Amino acid sequence: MHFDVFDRYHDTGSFLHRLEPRVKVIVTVVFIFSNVFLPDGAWLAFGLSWLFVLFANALSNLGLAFTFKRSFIALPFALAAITVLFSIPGSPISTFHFLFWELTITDAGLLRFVSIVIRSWLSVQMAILLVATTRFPDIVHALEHLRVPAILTTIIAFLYRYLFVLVDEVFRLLRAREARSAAVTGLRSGGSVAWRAEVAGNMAGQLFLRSYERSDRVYNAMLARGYTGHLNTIYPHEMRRVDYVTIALTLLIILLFQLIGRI
Amino acid sequence: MHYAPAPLHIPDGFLNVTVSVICWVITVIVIGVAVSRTNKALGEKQVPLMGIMAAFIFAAQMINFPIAGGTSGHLLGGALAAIVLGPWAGMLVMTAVIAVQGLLFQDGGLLVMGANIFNMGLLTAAIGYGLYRSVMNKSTATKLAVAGVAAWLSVMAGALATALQLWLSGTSSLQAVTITMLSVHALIGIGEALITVAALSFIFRTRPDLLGEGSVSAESGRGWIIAGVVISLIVILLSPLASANPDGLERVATDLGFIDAGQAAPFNIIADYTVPFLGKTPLSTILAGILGAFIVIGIVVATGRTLQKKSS
Amino acid sequence: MTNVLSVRNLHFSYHDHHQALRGVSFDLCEGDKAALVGPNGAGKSTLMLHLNGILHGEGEVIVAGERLSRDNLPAIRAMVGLVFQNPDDQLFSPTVFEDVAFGPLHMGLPKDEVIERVEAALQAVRMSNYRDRMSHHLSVGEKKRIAIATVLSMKPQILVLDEPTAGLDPRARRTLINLLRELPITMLVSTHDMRMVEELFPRMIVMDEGLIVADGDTRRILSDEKFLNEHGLEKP
Amino acid sequence: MTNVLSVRNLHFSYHDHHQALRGVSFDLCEGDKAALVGPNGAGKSTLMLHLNGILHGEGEVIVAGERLSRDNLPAIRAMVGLVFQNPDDQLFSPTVFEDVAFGPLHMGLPKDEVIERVEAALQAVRMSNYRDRMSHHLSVGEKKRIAIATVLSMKPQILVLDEPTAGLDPRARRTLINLLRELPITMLVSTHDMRMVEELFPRMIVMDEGLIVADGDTRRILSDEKFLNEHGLEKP
Ligand SMILES: Nc1ncnc2c1ncn2[C@@H]1O[C@H](COP(=O)(O)OP(=O)(O)OP(=O)(O)O)[C@@H](O)[C@H]1O
Ligand SMILES: Nc1ncnc2c1ncn2[C@@H]1O[C@H](COP(=O)(O)OP(=O)(O)OP(=O)(O)O)[C@@H](O)[C@H]1O
Ligand SMILES: [Mg+2]
Ligand SMILES: [Mg+2]
Repeated sequence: MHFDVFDRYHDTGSFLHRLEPRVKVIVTVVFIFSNVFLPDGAWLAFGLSWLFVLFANALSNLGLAFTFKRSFIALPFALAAITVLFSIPGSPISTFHFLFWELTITDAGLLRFVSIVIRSWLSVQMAILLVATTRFPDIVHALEHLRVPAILTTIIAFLYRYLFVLVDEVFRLLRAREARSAAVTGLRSGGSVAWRAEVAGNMAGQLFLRSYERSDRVYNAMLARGYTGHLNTIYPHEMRRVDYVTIALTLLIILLFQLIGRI
Repeated sequence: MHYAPAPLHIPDGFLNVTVSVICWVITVIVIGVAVSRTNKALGEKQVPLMGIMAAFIFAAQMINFPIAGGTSGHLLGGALAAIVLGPWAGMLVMTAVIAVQGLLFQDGGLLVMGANIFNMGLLTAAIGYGLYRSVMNKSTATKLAVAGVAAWLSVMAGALATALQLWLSGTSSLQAVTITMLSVHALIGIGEALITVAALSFIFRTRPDLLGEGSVSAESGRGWIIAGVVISLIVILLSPLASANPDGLERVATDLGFIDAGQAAPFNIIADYTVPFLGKTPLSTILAGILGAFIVIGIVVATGRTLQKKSS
Repeated sequence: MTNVLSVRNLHFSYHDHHQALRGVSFDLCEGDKAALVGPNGAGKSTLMLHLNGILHGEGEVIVAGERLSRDNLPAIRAMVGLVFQNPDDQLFSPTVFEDVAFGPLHMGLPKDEVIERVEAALQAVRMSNYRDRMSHHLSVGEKKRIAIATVLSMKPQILVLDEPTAGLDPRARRTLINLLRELPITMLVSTHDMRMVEELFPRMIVMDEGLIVADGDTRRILSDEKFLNEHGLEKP
Repeated sequence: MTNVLSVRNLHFSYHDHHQALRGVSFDLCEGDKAALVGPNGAGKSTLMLHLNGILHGEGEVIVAGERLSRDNLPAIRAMVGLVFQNPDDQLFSPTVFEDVAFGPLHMGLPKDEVIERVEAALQAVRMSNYRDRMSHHLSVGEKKRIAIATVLSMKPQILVLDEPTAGLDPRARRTLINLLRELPITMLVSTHDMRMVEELFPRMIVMDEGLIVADGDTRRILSDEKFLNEHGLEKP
């Protein structure tokens, strides 16, 4: 089975794709930081930040709307922020009844709500662009260069490698259960909720055991090829001049957004 | 694709900078300790093991079971990971899982990843392991029952922490967010508990050696029991307070200065966004902004560095 | 003889728009034992997953006169027993008993009948004394037999097996072949084991690139070496 | 011809005190291509894991005149290339290139030579254009070949393969057999595929219950039907 669905990398060989992964990781994080740092209602700065995203999209050859189309993942979470519409004091905009409550939307509440959603929406687009233009193993190497402890990056590297194997395994387990989830007319099928939960737990246990025993075999395979505790890599991952220039420029631009947002 | 983990993954934009940074600092410190402990306690053999266990948690979160009316239950896994792998390794494994979910699938943001790791990785591991460890020498049935309670509580702890962070960031009103978060997760937690218990009993039946005395998970001791029990008590006491009597909590938070620290943006570090000797000019505001940013980044980097040195 | 299974012009594409089935039609009559062969990636497993509604393509799948649809899916699953290639994909419960009992339990049968059916199914694969063993600790050959029992306990009318002999040692393979020969059920078996095909199945269906390229008498097809080579197969 | 591998009176028990090897002795000469056959659980994989020191039993394993011990383990691992049955256990790096480079890198070779060896190994299994692919996106047959390349890049003197053809379709199996025939290395290959044994290996070692029960000319052993039956094997 193939779970390419999990691979968010789209190779176009563009300028962004060729940029050193460290640069992309730093720029993404700083951009997100900047969004969150902008005050509520900094519309001009938000707009400019979006232009920045569009420009990055253009540089990636993925199409201008690439991140836009995928940017609604975080939207459901906006529900968590919906209460600020009513709870922040300000002049009322509209009032309506919901069940037993009388709810009043205030202008300050609206301002805050919209700002929160925009921040989230801008941030997620940048993150999407990062994984679309950088192979995940390169992101992990970048994290290593950025001094994330080796044990953690190694765990992440293994997680990524085995994700596909184990997810396939899960899908096969789910499939096996589905294939035998039969019913005959006249009988109530499906069993009790507790029984269904137990079956799911058994599947998790089964998966655990297989994963555990597989890790033993993988370790053997690594030993067989000379592993002594450290993963070596041959990829150069060097910062070139273009990388330095790019990171300096983009950080300046993001700083500019901050200034514009605060004046 | 049933990729639908519990709605605890906060996206970027929903927590303000102060709360995000504070959570990152706490998380980085705890992870730093976890890194040095696991480096010491476990051989290099454990690294592939933990990587695969992380993939296991990730994959196990996809195992769902129908409850009723189209909803289904599934696993978060923090408690299970800590019970099986020990608390430190469990935390690292959950950190890796949450990092990959955020980085690769945008499931949870990057700036708020510290908070997500804290809520779903650290709290859950502490509760799960702490409570389980307290009955290490009891019968299997007791262990399973306690593991179930711990799993449920761990989900509630994550939900409560998420709610508090959203409130402190000024993203939600306290009462609304705690009530919804806690009631939704009280149900989700039941699924978590059932699956955790069934998975553990499966392991007890097939490979008891992985869970007994002398296994990886049996190494740490009393400190965890205390931590687990204390955090559980906080959850149990704080949940009703937050959802039934938000004014009380609000009062406490104001008295302690939490709300000011949280809700006012971090430029308060520099009063009125101005650098004193430049007066209230635009330049002053600009410089104050830059300074503020550098201070925060500096704190993060410095903490990271020290931890890095400690751990290597 | 009556048709128990008909597939009419079945098309299917995976998410990545790879066309795995491009118009497959065939019938199985009651008591038929047919082999499904073809190179890796021909679409055999994909086809089998349609037969009890795990995948839904365009076209018709008709089981015992009923057209497969969302409504009668559970009923169809009671009629078509699907055994996956890897027994580890089939077995998800801790003990053999629980695994074989899953199907009947899910159907909502009364306890006595569940137990009776489990016993009968284990008897059929000669594994009665394994009922309380952990499936996890069994050898591959034993697991394969249990996997078949998990489906037999549902009393299916059609048995669909995906590569049942892969990875077995010669003795285990022989045991399995004998078991299949003795089972008096309609069956469709996908395999790369051309000697088993020759020995066990009078009828052979050859797939390649999502199409059925031959369907008929096994001996006749196996004697056409040029045809076999064209489709990545080999004479046994 | 010189002995490149000698095993002397090897005993081994797993934790659960199950005796998997009960006194195994044999020699491989330079250029030998030998098959290791026997029923499931005979101890084949266990034996193979001893040959480059992943497991340590009682008895001697001598590679190129050196007795295997803790000190010369890395050197021995460079000489004996072990390929596991399941390629997913073998491939753990994100890309094919990194996986094939893993061995040479850990031997501490200079970068240029690492790259050169990777290219050569991929060439040998005809997978050069796969160097930047992700290992997990490959088909089983492709993974198997990459798994062999990961070991070839270490330029071993002896190749030890655990069931290389299981699960391959006839064409992929044929390609693998041709590859093995062309590789000019001493090799020991465990398998249940008796036709491959007959076709490819002049020498055959039969194990059962932790002992070597026959070692010699393949044709002679394969003609002794009674002996084969006793050890769960079959004439091809
Ligand atoms: N989940 C999936 N997503 C995308 N493509 C898939 C998926 N599963 C299979 N395919 C593709 O569909 C085609 C048919 O696959 P299928 O598994 O049906 O082949 P098969 O005949 O069973 O092969 P094998 O002999 O290897 O089992 C192949 O090209 C395969 O790569
Ligand atoms: N990790 C283990 N722990 C305990 N016992 C084991 C372990 N691995 C193998 N065994 C047992 O040791 C014996 C030899 O196993 P081994 O894997 O070497 O057999 P094999 O000849 O390779 O079989 P197969 O043809 O199935 O691969 C078997 O009885 C098996 O059950
Ligand atoms: Mg198939
Ligand atoms: Mg073996």
